[in-house]
Amino acid sequence: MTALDALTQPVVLFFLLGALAAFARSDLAVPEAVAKGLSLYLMMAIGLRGGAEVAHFGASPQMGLAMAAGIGLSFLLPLPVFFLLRAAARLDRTNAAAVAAHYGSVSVVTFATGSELLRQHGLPAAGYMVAVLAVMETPAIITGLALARAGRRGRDELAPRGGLLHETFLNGSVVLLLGSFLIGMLAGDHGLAPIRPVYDGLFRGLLCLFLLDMGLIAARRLMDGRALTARTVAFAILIPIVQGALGVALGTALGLGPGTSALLGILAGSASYIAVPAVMRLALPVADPGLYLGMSLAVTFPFNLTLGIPCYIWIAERLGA
Amino acid sequence: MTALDALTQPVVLFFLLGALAAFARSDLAVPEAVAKGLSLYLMMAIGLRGGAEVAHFGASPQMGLAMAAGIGLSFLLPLPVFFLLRAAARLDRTNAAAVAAHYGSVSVVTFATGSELLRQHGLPAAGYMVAVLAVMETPAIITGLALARAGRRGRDELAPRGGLLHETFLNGSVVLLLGSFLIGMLAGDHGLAPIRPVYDGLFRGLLCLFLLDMGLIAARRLMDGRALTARTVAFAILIPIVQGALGVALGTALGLGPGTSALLGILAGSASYIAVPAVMRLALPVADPGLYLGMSLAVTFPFNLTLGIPCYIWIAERLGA
Amino acid sequence: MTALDALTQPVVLFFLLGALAAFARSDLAVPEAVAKGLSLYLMMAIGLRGGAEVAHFGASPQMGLAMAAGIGLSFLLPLPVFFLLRAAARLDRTNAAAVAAHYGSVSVVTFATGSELLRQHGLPAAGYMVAVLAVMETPAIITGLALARAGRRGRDELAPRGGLLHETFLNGSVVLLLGSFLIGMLAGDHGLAPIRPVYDGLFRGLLCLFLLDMGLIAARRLMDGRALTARTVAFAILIPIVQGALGVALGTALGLGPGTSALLGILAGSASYIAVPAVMRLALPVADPGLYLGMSLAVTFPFNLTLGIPCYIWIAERLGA
Amino acid sequence: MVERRRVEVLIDEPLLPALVELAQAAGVSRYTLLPALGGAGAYGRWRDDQLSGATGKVMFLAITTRAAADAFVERLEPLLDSHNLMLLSSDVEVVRGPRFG
Amino acid sequence: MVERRRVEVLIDEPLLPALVELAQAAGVSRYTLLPALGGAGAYGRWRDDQLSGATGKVMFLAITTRAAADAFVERLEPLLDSHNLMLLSSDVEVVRGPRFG
Amino acid sequence: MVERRRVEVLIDEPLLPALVELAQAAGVSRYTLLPALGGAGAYGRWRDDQLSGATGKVMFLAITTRAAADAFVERLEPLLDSHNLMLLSSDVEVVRGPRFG
Ligand SMILES: Nc1ncnc2c1ncn2[C@@H]1O[C@H](COP(=O)(O)O)[C@@H](O)[C@H]1O
Ligand SMILES: Nc1ncnc2c1ncn2[C@@H]1O[C@H](COP(=O)(O)O)[C@@H](O)[C@H]1O
Ligand SMILES: Nc1ncnc2c1ncn2[C@@H]1O[C@H](COP(=O)(O)O)[C@@H](O)[C@H]1O
Ligand code: NA
Ligand code: NA
Ligand code: NA
Repeated sequence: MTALDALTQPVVLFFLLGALAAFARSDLAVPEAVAKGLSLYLMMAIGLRGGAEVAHFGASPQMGLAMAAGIGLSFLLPLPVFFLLRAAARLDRTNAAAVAAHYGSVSVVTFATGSELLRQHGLPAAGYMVAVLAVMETPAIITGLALARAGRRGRDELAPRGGLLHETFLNGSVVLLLGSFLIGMLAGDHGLAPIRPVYDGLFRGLLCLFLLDMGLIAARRLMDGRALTARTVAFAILIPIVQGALGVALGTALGLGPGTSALLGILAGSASYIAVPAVMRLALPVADPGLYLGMSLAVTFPFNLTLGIPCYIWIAERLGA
Repeated sequence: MTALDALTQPVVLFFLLGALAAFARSDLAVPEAVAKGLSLYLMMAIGLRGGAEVAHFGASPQMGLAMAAGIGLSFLLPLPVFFLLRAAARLDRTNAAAVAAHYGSVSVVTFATGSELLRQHGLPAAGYMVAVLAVMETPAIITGLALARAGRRGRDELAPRGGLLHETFLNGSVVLLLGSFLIGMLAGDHGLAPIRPVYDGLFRGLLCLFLLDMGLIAARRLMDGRALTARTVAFAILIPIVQGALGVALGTALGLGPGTSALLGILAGSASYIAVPAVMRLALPVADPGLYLGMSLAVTFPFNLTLGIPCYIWIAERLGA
Repeated sequence: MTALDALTQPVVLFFLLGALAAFARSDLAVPEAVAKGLSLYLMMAIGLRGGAEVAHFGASPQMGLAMAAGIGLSFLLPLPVFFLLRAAARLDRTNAAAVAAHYGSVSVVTFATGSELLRQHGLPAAGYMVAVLAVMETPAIITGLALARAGRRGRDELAPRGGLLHETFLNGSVVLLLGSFLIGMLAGDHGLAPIRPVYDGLFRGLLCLFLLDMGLIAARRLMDGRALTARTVAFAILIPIVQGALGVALGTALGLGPGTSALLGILAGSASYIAVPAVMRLALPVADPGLYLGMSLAVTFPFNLTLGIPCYIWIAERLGA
Repeated sequence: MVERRRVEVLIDEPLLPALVELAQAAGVSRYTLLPALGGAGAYGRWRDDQLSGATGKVMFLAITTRAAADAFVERLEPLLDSHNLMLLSSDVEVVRGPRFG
Repeated sequence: MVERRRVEVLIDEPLLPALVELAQAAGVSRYTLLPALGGAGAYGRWRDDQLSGATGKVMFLAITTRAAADAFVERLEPLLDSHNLMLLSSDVEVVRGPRFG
Repeated sequence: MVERRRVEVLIDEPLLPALVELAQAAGVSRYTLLPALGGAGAYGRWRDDQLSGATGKVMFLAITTRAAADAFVERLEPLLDSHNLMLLSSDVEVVRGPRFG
């Protein structure tokens, strides 16, 4: 798959349309409630699709391997990112930790787009990767908070009531993704048949509409983005490349096959902009949302969507050969 | 159909997922505008599906019987509920009347879920039951208001302008349900064909998404619910069982067949949480919404969805044998 | 096609249901965010459908002719309307110019409904008409602003920052329609296949839901409408008839065939209520939105939907014979 | 700039049309409606719920003369408790006084 | 706590970007935007309409010094009538005065 | 009519549950939440973003006695800077004083 193949897919074209509209200062806008509704639909559909596949093909030892790899990556990837940002980008401890948590975690939409492009490319990944996606969302948050030594500062008066672990593991997107995955496994092919037209038939079309909005949001954030510097932008491109290559290599080493390894790379290279920012706003209010959302949403996400994914697929094909 | 069959259907599983997420205090939430849009879609789809079936099979004398039975149930069921709540739950006149109106009326989503479960179970109900659903929404409101003797208190300055009957019969959900039913009848199989992918193809999948939200709403209301006591909770389970059995028996006596009788029981046993609360807030502002919404939405609705419906179907099968 | 054929189509019936509900003062309402989401979906789907057809059949010289005709109509139609409204309806310069701009521009939903009715009638129009729709949105705005001599008044402090041309050509609906058209052309049949269930399969059903809301909005505006007089209402019916006939005649003269000519008439006869009002509110804040939205949305739109479209089709069939 | 009264009423959505009529009858015919998301009061918590609209509330805001404000408040007072209303009054300055009653 | 001015402007959505620039030019660069649902004034009723956005309105709220508020109001005054704006000023107390101009 | 304090706090959505608890601890248990769309402050612009909810803000409004308001403000003061809050206080008149603390 070349970058050009990716760039002529409707999903990617709609993202570019949104970004261009925003750069040209068009007043095009998707209502927030609709965007949120679409994102809930996407997580539900991704969960069901994955669960249905696992129900169909059964769990395999490779699934356990891949999940362990995902958890490990999510826990460990924030460490090098943190030290890099401290040393090379001169970020303070809190901001570096917050950004690192985003890069250890994953982006659901990058995953969905990557899966589609892999399928289009004739290299589908295993269905259990939805479970890997789900388990990779949160460990990075724990590492990030430990790095910020959130504990040291003492509990302030606006600290979350249930404790941070609660906020982390019961984040809406984690619950919906895992819950739908389990429902898909429980209901199985037969039980899911009546709802397939929604979770499967509409998936790619609604992903286009959602990516139109992501294009608008990412470009507007880039334009507002006083928090970004040339240096942080460069890191927001460098980090996913390195992490993505690492993910692909790990997948290949574990014998997951080229499609699944590419998708593990896509996950490793992606950065969160739904689950992690919500927890960071709560846990590290002093960290600058303009910085972490700017890097993950306005730079890394578009990079992955257009160039990153084809690049990770390319690596997976070379390594797998 | 056993309760376990019902409990492994995706619609019910999504309801449980929502309820669990809310109990665990996850921040998962469906935007209000999306939930409202989904409920409009469901009413439109239910109306069209019913109208299409009547257009296809023609009106039958049984349809007249079933509609008369529905109107009668909706008018009369609030009476025993009112006296029970006055005597045994010690509610004041206004609150007892408001709650009674909810139980005489019906729940559109319980109806939709019941229809799906019946179809799954190989016992489909007649299409004209949509018309029965529509005509059962409002008579109970009239009985409830008469019980509260709303008239006695004199017209206060914030009383509805067009009179209460206006608010009752032109409630948005009643208008949309009946209107779509008529459009379905007018357009017929041929006219509806181009829009079938929406009103039929998406129905079950979007019902799942809606029930996820209903689970969140019901559980959060139960947790907020200072207005509920052990006694009112017990009644919110007892009343639907008795009413549901009554509805099934009446349907069987009228010779409506087991599927249709079961659905009449489901309607009789369900309680409104869309049309009736809106009118009550207007007509009986002194009544406590925490009480009537708590009972109908947070207790009766989940009960019917998980245990009530299989129970009414079971009765219908026994009686019909 | 007779008016009765049109009036028994579900799309039109849902419009009437909405209008009746509003006239009866029902509280039925579609959340604004959902309505906006639906309108974005419709523009995206219309663009993709048109682009796909052009990709499939290739561009033709007739496409060039039709686009030139559309641009010409949009530029010139506001002139007679302006002078008519000044002389016969005694509107002041600004209001007459604002209304004229609306009638030179087009209505996306009238276009969509007209296309459906033509298809139903066995007289489908060419796919490139979507491009004609897109290019007709804006020229009328330029003529309208020139007529109002917006420039003369000097730049006030709240004038748009980027200049009016910017607001005109980068209006969200124009961008989305043209962008989706281009994406449809770029992706082609093959690329669009995975998203066809959304942009094609759902189109007619979601158009029904949207028209329900349009019925509510149009009727409520008519009831609020202090700005409308018998005279302006009469013009809001007369203008589309004349413009529509002119459009059909021009299409026939250019040899576009009856279906395509009818659709050019539908475009010419329709009036904008999405793109133009937004620009007018900005460019001519002194003009009365009650007047221009009242005429275009509350009178002309319902007229076209029920009587106008069948009438333009009838003319196209007579002229084409 | 001239002084006027700012009157705010938090009211259940279903009761809004009736409130607008009552205000008009008291000489308050210009107003703006602002949305509310939720809250807590003597009768427990509420959240906006568009499903039935039964538990949603809206903030009615009117700028008016002291006399009209007093007339409005007086008519509303007996309904405050039974209808769970919150009524706030404060001073505000406006340009173009005559536009505000 | 120190005294500041609370300036509120109800304005049509399409005009908002221009208002933000005008405010900035008058030294008011910090603000919050609040949604509005509908209302009634000298020019009849309006409801929020996201379809074209043409008839929706937004409440612009800025807390600032009396001097900046006066400069802002002065620039806005000639536009109030032609652009159907509602402008309100009142007193408010804030902590951390320097943050509010 | 009796005088009370109107306290408004603009706060990030994720922090809202904690603010409600803090208010309760300070004796302010009745409140209303109003939505906000966007704004600009010392830390740049923001828009409501329901995607993650991370950058959305809500206006917390409480009417209370001067004493309770002071207690609330005092507890909140050390958090204003670190948590990007905007805190406003003003006078307001209410009917049924006892309902407002
Ligand atoms: N006295 C008032 N009190 C509250 N809102 C007002 C008042 N006057 C005007 N408005 C608002 O400002 C909008 C425009 O006012 P106008 O230019 O008078 O039509 C109205 O539609 C109301 O939403
Ligand atoms: N002077 C002000 N007037 C109105 N809103 C303000 C003001 N200062 C801050 N805000 C709001 O509070 C938010 C956070 O402020 P800050 O911490 O200064 O970035 C801003 O984004 C605005 O929405
Ligand atoms: N002191 C207060 N401050 C702010 N909002 C209040 C206050 N009291 C009541 N409210 C609002 O008014 C609603 C109804 O109040 P109540 O009738 O006391 O339950 C509450 O749910 C709050 O949204
Ligand atoms: Na990652
Ligand atoms: Na019932
Ligand atoms: Na036209």
